[in-house]
Amino acid sequence: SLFKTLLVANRGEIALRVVRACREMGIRSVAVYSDADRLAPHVLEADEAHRIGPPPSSESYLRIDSLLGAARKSGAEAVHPGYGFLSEREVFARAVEDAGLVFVGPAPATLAAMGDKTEARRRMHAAGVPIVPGVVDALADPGAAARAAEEIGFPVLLKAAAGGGGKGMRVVRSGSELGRAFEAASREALAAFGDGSVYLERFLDRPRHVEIQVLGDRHGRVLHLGERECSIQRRHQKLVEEAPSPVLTPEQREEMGGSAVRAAAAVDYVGAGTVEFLYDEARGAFYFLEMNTRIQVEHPITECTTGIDLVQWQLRIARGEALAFEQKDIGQRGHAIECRIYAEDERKHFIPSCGVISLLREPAGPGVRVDSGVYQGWEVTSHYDPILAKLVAFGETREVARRRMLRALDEYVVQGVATSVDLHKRILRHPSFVAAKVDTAFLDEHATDLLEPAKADVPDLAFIAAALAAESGSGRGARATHAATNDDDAPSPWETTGSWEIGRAS
Amino acid sequence: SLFKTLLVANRGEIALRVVRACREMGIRSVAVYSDADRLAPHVLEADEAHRIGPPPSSESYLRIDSLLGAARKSGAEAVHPGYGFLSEREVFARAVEDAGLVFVGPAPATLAAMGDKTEARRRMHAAGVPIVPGVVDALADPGAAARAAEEIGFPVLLKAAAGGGGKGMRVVRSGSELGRAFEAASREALAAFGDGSVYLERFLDRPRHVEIQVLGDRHGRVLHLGERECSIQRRHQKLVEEAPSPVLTPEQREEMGGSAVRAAAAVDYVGAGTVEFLYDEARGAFYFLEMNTRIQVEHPITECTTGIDLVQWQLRIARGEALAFEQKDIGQRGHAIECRIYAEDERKHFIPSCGVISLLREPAGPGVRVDSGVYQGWEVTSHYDPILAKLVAFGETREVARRRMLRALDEYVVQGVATSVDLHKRILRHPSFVAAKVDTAFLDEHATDLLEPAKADVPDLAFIAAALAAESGSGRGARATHAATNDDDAPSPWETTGSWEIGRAS
Amino acid sequence: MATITIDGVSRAVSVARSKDGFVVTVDGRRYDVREVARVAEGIAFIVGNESHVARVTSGREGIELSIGAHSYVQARDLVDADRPAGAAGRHGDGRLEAPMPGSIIGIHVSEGDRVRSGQPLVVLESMKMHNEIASPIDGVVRKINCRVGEQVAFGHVLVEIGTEAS
Amino acid sequence: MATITIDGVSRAVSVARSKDGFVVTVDGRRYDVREVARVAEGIAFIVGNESHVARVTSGREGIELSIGAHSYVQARDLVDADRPAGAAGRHGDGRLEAPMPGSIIGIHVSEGDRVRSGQPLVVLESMKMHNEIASPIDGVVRKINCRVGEQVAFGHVLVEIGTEAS
Repeated sequence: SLFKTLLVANRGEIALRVVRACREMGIRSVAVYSDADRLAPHVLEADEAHRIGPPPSSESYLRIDSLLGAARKSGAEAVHPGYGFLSEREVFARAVEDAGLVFVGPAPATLAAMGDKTEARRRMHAAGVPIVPGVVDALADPGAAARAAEEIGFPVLLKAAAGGGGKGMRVVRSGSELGRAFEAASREALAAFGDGSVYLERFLDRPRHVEIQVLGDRHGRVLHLGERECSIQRRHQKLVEEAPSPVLTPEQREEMGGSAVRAAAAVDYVGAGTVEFLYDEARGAFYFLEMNTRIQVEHPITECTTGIDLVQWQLRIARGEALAFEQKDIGQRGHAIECRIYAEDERKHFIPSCGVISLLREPAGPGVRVDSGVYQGWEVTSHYDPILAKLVAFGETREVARRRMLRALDEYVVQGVATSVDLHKRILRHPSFVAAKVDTAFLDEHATDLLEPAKADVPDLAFIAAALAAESGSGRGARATHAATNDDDAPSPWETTGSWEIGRAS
Repeated sequence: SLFKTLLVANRGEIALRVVRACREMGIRSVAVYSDADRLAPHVLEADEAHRIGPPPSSESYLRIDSLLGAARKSGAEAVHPGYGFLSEREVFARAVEDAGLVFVGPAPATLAAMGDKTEARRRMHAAGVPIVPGVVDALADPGAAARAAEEIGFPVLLKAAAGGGGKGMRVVRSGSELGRAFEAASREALAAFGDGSVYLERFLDRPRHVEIQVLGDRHGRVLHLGERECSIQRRHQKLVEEAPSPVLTPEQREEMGGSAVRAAAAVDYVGAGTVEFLYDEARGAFYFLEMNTRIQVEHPITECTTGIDLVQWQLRIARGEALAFEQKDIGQRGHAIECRIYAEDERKHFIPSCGVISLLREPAGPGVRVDSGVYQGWEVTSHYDPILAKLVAFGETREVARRRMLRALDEYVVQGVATSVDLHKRILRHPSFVAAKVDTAFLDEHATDLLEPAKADVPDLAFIAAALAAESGSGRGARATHAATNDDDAPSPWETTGSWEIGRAS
Repeated sequence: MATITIDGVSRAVSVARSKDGFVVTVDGRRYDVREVARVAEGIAFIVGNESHVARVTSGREGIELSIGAHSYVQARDLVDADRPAGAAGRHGDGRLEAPMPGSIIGIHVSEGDRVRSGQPLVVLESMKMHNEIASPIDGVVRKINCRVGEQVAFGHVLVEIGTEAS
Repeated sequence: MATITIDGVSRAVSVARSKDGFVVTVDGRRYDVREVARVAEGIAFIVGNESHVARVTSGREGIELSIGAHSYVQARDLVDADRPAGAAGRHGDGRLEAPMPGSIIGIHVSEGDRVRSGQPLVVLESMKMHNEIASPIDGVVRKINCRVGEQVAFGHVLVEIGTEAS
């Protein structure tokens, strides 16, 4: 289907990303918007725009009927789901196809298979993709647990068969602890879930999060585009990603890539997807975590290192095109880092920061890419994910990319809302990050350095600037807070210099 | 010399480019400025800034004494000359070195050798670099001319030995024309220069301009980074460049690269330089034109295709670092196109357009790089080159890059000065550009299409927008040009809707 | 109803309110416009279902109008059916008044300068737009009542211009 | 001489003119400042030979000040040795006046709303800055004299606030 009009069932930077890809491919783009997003960048840049409801997602971006209504009105022949919202929902993909439209993503059956995490684990195991070693059936007694633990190797994690959320879980580091832990976990599970059954699997202590990008076309070919390391997270939300991973050997990369291709092929994967692994650095082993069956937030770093445009390929694959390259043609060159710029305050437990962006200056220049979803004057509301933009820096080596990212972060100026820009600077300057010693516990381990930095002294420069701003009438400080000169008879410097003309002050 | 402070003896986008490289490498940057540039981006972004004189270049950016004075005051240990201004002047490089500072560029002797075009041609010939075939000595008579022409091959160009500027020049396409042309050229040369001597060389009819980027370190290694095609020019000023050239075969690329390396090695080249060739597509032959002994305006497209940062390597080489890669490690990947965004009006013979940039919206997103030297509110003056920014688009293929460039040009909005944005759109959409049929006569050949496009009808949309703008009070249109509604009793739509709040108009 | 001239093409244009937006007519052709709202440096609106952003500033040759990727220049002097053209800011008596409150960011003339009708004399920044305020008459600059950096109110007399005879 | 508080740190600051620029003192430390000029959204200046750009807008927690890559929040209420703090725009009588000419871009309250001293009521855009204008007193909104999109002059009474008793 050489569709000519595509509806983007999303908002923010990813919707703008898709709109740009459409423009580059000669496809007419249709944006949808809630009442909070009438003036959002993706709406302003799209060729066509349709309102789909009030601000809450449940009444707009999650409303399949409204989205399909907009598709019908606009004559869209295809739908791109972006990430989040309905992107991995089988029911949406099916509704799109039932309406006679092309869903830009894998088949509904693939979404269903990967959406059910137990089912996914079973299928991946069957396909020869490594999963975290463990027993599936409940353990009869401490003795059975001991035998299983010996086989798997310590440390192990005891888990309630019926439960979740940490209840009935125990990390066990040696055989001598196992008996007591088994009893405790079982008791806790019984109390919490009415079922004392427990099972165990290998405990991964501070794994790294490494994921493989895959692309599958409608002609049966699945390829991988190398890995991304996304270990730096807070509450399971990624903050900083990089490609390639600084720790994988070429052999591990090939092995992991092969596993990802097997995983995708096992579910007849079509489109762009990501197979997430936990990587146990000490053992050099990796285990399937889950598969994200849509474009990933951090896809740009793979685009930078491989030179392949993932969103354009999503659209091409949806149009029936075959992948134009083979596995041997794909290589990673250089190094790319992404910082997700969130509107949130890390010093206040990462609460989202809402308000009008009163000033915005985004970085640019060599080796810097900004995928932004906001502009100066835009109001950040609490309705949606607080991501403002993705900042990517790439260069010949990890160190070149890291320093470039710091340069770019220094150029980033946002006023009106709190952002993660300063946190990112601290992360990128941290000795453990410099040494690539990162794992999923990075932020917790270095919380003191990163989240509660020693209060820097305020330099005199800040007072000089504040005084000049007050005198010159810049900002509110202008009149409400007049800093008088100490000689009332002397004219204000601003009057006597004829200043504020561009040029020299004299 | 691990210099820690560097003075940038330039302005505009290239000065900002160097300042950013310094920041990424931990080098303190010192900007210089004329009175017209006190608030230029390179000055605002540098760590330190020194005034060097009034606006005219001859009193500021070309004043070696002022530049060295600023270097002394700032404690700079090195000087980057950028491009243009003093960048290729032996006397400047020598003065910098005499002052005990590092000149970021080749040795004064190299600048001297390549600066003298006759000397350069002689040395290149000696080094085995192809030069345009011809005789050097004056021809005795038409018979000698005929023998030489037969050897070289028609068409040939007869040139006055004593002259220049087109006087005494004749293109001769066959032996039968030669006798009469010889007499005419000789007569004209005698009248113009008092010397009727003529010589001849092969006439290149509409050659392509292809150049090779080279890097040489202080340890005797010279490498090339592939070619750029810069055929689209107006009055010998490049407008659009791309890498790689769409017509070179891998063998030609290797051959041309080898020649460039020989050319650079012959003058002990250190730093980043460019060997320019004229490429005769019909013959598949190329000839040395000249060498630019500094960073080139269009260096970003090579950075995009090779992944190597040329400005950082200039600084590294100047610091004594050895190149970290070998020829076999360097490859071009994908395709990059650069459009030079000039403040000029192509419909008025490319006159520079001066004024305040009242509105500026620069493109961004995947595969787009903007090296800008201006900002909204900046005043473009007639003192310097009218380049506002360089816009680069890169992608997997030439066609992906071309379409991406058009997308980016569509995002570019500049008000207050005329720009080349629309001309670039016409060039990139032109069937000959799409087919990569470009040569140095491109702009002249397609002048009608490109410079005097058929006046498009003004769509009703423009009138709708103008009417809404006038009613809403946007811009001057607001009050000076009130477009009344046709019912004076009805309230203005803007009053009744409580409009201009962000949200829905009802 | 007013006549608007853009890139040399003139059209009769009207704007009226409708149930869910506005109706704009261009030489009698009717367009339903929805969701009109001001954004940074311009106006967003939807015609039919097409989403547009127009950005507007005052330039030397007229009002510069960019709609998406397309640029136009609108003639500054509109013919308004109901009022004389270019009323505000251009009094025949030679007093140049601020057509809106704003900040003076440029003054192109000095007292004593000879100026021509239509020549831009002062640049006034208002609502992020730079507005060139032009002389209403041929004459000589008698007095400049503003300076760069000054905030001026609507109607403030910026420049007084005398005729040669005065 | 005034006391400026930034990120909780207070300093006595003075500004005076010098031969080739200004002299600023911070707790008695003297700085020569040259080449002060306004640029888009801020001020450029040179201290010693260091080139700086400061960008300033009014935020919820105070005046947001970015100098190059560093950000600070300046307390809105300065202690001025010569005048009572926060004079303009905050009359004790409950009249909220526009502290500068500009365009109203937001109104946070309705008539009848109960408001507290310091609560932002109106957003005024002026010179590309968004300025939150806060209530001078605790009280009840009696009257709103502006609307979004309106251009207001210096001193325009934006909102009238009555005390609970009135």
